[in-house]
Amino acid sequence: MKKLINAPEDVLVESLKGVALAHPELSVDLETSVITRATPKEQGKVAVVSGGGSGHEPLHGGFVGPGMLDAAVAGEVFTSPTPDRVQAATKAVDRGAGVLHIVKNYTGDVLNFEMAAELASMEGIEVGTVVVDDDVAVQDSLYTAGRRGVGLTVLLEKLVGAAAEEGQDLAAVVELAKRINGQGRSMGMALTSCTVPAAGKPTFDLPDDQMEIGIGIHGEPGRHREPLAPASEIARQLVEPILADFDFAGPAIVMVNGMGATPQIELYLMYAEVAALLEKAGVQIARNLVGNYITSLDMAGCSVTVLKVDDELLRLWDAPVNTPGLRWGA
Amino acid sequence: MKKLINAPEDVLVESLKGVALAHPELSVDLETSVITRATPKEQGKVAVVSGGGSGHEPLHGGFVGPGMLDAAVAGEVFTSPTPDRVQAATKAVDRGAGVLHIVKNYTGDVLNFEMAAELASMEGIEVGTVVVDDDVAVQDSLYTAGRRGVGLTVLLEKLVGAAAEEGQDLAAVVELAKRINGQGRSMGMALTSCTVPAAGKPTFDLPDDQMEIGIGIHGEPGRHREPLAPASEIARQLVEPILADFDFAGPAIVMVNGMGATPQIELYLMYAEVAALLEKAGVQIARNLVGNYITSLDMAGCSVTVLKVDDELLRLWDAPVNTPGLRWGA
Amino acid sequence: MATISTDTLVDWISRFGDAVTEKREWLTELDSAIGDADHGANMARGMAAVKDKLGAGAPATADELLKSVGMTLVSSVGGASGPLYGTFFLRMGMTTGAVPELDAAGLAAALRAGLEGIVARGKAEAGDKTMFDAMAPAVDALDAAIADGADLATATRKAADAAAAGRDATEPLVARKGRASYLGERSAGHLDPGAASTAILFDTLAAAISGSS
Amino acid sequence: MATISTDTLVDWISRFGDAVTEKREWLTELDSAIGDADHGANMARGMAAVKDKLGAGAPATADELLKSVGMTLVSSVGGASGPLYGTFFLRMGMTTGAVPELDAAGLAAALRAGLEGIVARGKAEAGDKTMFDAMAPAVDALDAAIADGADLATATRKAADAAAAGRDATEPLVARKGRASYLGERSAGHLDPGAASTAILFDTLAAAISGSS
Ligand SMILES: Nc1ncnc2c1ncn2[C@@H]1O[C@H](COP(=O)(O)OP(=O)(O)O)[C@@H](O)[C@H]1O
Ligand SMILES: Nc1ncnc2c1ncn2[C@@H]1O[C@H](COP(=O)(O)OP(=O)(O)O)[C@@H](O)[C@H]1O
Ligand SMILES: [Mg+2]
Ligand SMILES: [Mg+2]
Ligand SMILES: [Mg+2]
Ligand SMILES: [Mg+2]
Repeated sequence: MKKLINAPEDVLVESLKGVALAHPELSVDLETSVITRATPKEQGKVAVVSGGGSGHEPLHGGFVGPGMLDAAVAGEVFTSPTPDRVQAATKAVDRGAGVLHIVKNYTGDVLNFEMAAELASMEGIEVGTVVVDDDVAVQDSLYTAGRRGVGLTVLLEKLVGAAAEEGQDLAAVVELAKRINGQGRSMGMALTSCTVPAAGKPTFDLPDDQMEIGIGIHGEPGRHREPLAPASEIARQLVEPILADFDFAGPAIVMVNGMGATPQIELYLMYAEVAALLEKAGVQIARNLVGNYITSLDMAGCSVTVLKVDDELLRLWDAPVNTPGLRWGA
Repeated sequence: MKKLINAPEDVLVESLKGVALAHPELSVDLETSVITRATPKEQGKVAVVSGGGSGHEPLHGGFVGPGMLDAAVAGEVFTSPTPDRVQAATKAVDRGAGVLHIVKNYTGDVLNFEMAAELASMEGIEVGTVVVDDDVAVQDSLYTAGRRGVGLTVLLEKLVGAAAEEGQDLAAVVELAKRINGQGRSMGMALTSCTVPAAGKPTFDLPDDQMEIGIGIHGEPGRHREPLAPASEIARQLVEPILADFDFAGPAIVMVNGMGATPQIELYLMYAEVAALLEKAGVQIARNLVGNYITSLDMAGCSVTVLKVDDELLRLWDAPVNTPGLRWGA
Repeated sequence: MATISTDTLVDWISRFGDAVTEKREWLTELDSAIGDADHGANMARGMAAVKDKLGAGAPATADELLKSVGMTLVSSVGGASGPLYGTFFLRMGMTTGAVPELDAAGLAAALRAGLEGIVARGKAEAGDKTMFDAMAPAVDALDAAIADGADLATATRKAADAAAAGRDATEPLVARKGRASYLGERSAGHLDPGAASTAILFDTLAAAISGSS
Repeated sequence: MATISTDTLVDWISRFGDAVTEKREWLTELDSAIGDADHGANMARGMAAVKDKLGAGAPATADELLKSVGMTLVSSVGGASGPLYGTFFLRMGMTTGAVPELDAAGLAAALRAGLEGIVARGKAEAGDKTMFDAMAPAVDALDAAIADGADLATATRKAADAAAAGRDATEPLVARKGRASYLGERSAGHLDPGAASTAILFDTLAAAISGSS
């Protein structure tokens, strides 16, 4: 295992120490692995909390700041944080107007945030929850764990963060979050596995001439494996299932996201392929993100996220945001 | 070779197409591989041009925009652009107040920019040049090619970009650039080699239990190879030669930079190690960058850059910048 | 032995902790194949926290002991297994009452409540390829053995055997719950990691009871 | 053959282009060891551009031909080798005058000027482990052979042999110029890629002259 780390069991806390040192505008609680804004938002505004396993940086800690999250709860690598920590974050950032929990649809995240919401409501904090499930690689079925929450989480955190910042109430923020989740879809692929520090070796073996299509963000193998293909073919395999699942004709925000070990030069190349396919299908790309936003440790590969938008969502998108991972207008 | 690309010879132009599509605020000339601001700065201000081989993204193209570069000239992967292209960029952005060329100290870059400056002056454009040579891994000697230009280039482009934006004249901007180059140092290491698309295989072989110390940004092997070590030891091996080479006591800007395939969680962890060592040595970190800023394709590893600063440099640092790779205050 | 003292319960918990720690790499390997390569680390981390907690002094009654184990797991594991195993022990504790020892019926009722807690949280059904597929047969086997008049040692051994069989039976299944369900057909051909840790849970229960009889 | 026509010069350039293209992987491999793995790609790209350029119609005089080759290399290669080989051909062209053919002395003077152009740009000295170490002995050998009264075919073959020997002699050297100098002692034990392409340059010159004699 080749990583810039000390002992595998110390990766999370030592990395959080770096976050704390690098970002005086954030508060990092090393006991609970909760990252909050050093200066909380005004009383009377909805607070937005997200969290999940670590290893997806900048998600979620890198998205804490004005215009986006109020708190992020970091679990161990790829392991949902525990309810008490989510509850601690919820309590810390509640400004009397309730708290939105943004939860990616994984059994562990759902169960831990559910317990945390129970704990919070026992303390009189109103909690709303959105469960993000945008991954079209996974069949959506009532009889399974359902779709995973992946790339759309980034866009959703930005948009509902802006809504909360401008003072929308909890019901409105929850409804907005669910609307966004309803009209966004993602699909990912991997060129290599990632290596969980505690495991010490790659989660799956992928021969030099093979790739995984339909991967998640935890080094889970994908839906199928096939021979390595050119970027144009990979783009097709990511975009087609997204377009097949939802009618995206019209304006959209599009993200081409790197899984952690894929350099920017490749991501831009993929973006050109993806944009061409989407525009052919009548999607007008109104805004875009190209870069590492929701990663899978040192996995090489990428994912594509498409979110249908209207003027209201674009307005929220363009609102100022000031976080380590996403910043404009501030 | 596992990359998100089509034909290796098309990587640069296809990636630039993606940059053009993703960033309407930039103009990308696919013929010359020159990236400029879509809206040029006002007449009468110094323009700042940088460039070099591709594969270091976001450097340089990702640093074009208000507050930083006016143009970036992209060569083939790891190959300095040709003089005619540098000249084309220079001519395109000159606003009558002269143009600063920021050149990283590699024979190829120096020679091509030198010829470009000759061509530009033949056309009556005043060109000033700074050659960045901050890499302490390389012995500084009059009898060699001298030190390489690496991480400091990022900080220098930001700072002189701000000075040019506020209207300082060419002589002042050149002097500032040289001053910055005089008081900044870098050192890098690799956990893995990178793979140049046209070569199709890793530039060097690095066994699973070895690392390279003192690498450049082109997949050049480092000064020596040694057994893989914990992050704390790696930090020591990067920071000590920097401190040995220049007296950094006092305020500084520090960058912990990823080489392309190293995830953010590891870079923050490294930052904590680096910051602790620097503070022990009396360096006060006034500002920092932690992330992928000057990369080496898909190399895993990191570099550390330290720049001694004063109030004037901090003022320039804090000035608004609006580029794909670095953005604040705008 | 007709009853189980809290000491025996503590011995069970401690054997379970030792066993998942010893087998953490195997559990993580199972989770690498169809999950995210952390089940071993999760269980080892949780049971280490439990060990610390109980080391500072174990409660004298079964309910306090089991609830403390459950709370510790909930607040130290995370992931899917944290709330699930945590709920399992919490529900056991809510069922036993403040007694210093459990008889066979009391143990069976507590384990059944624990199982129901897992179902309440995770909504798993038989054949979904989860820990349920090892736990449900184990609890059923325990009930059946007790109804047949078996002693605790025999009954818990039968439960352990049923858990192991249930674990093995997860191999051909296509997962319908948890992270493995994302793999669809590709999840077949691998043991479920949670079922594997549940088999260890019942094996160490039987061992603790026969060891102390 | 006592003179070299522009056709022979075109043949040289074309043979050089074919040879670096054929050997691009080897050149890149040499550059992987002590550089940045692009010398083969650089030379192949540059000479492909030259081929395109000359394919559209080669100039009738030596000076125009060589300057055109030089300009094309300068504007298509980049890196260190682009300005260096570009300057080499530009300086040759500035030396020959507008003649339709070169005699031995004219060729020798042009090559000497090309070498000096490379030194003016790159400041390399003997033993720095660069293309200079293949080119300088080649130009010296050519001069010596011509002074000895050798014919052009013999003289250029001697130059090619000297270039090959110069290339081989770069192997033990520690680089003091170019990218390889960053490696310090680790640069020893490898051929210099630019010296290798320069040996090809002189080998194809000899081949073009003997081939057309
Ligand atoms: N809905 C569920 N009901 C019961 N058990 C489940 C459910 N979802 C997952 N599990 C169990 O949890 C195990 C995985 O635990 P673990 O790896 O620790 O958590 P995570 O999946 O969050 O990484 C699975 O092997 C399965 O037995
Ligand atoms: N200062 C110099 N003078 C002469 N030749 C040089 C000099 N620097 C480099 N070279 C030659 O250039 C070759 C490398 O060319 P190339 O790989 O194409 O460019 P780059 O080093 O920019 O990648 C070296 O092998 C060496 O022969
Ligand atoms: Mg997990
Ligand atoms: Mg090069
Ligand atoms: Mg798991
Ligand atoms: Mg080279």
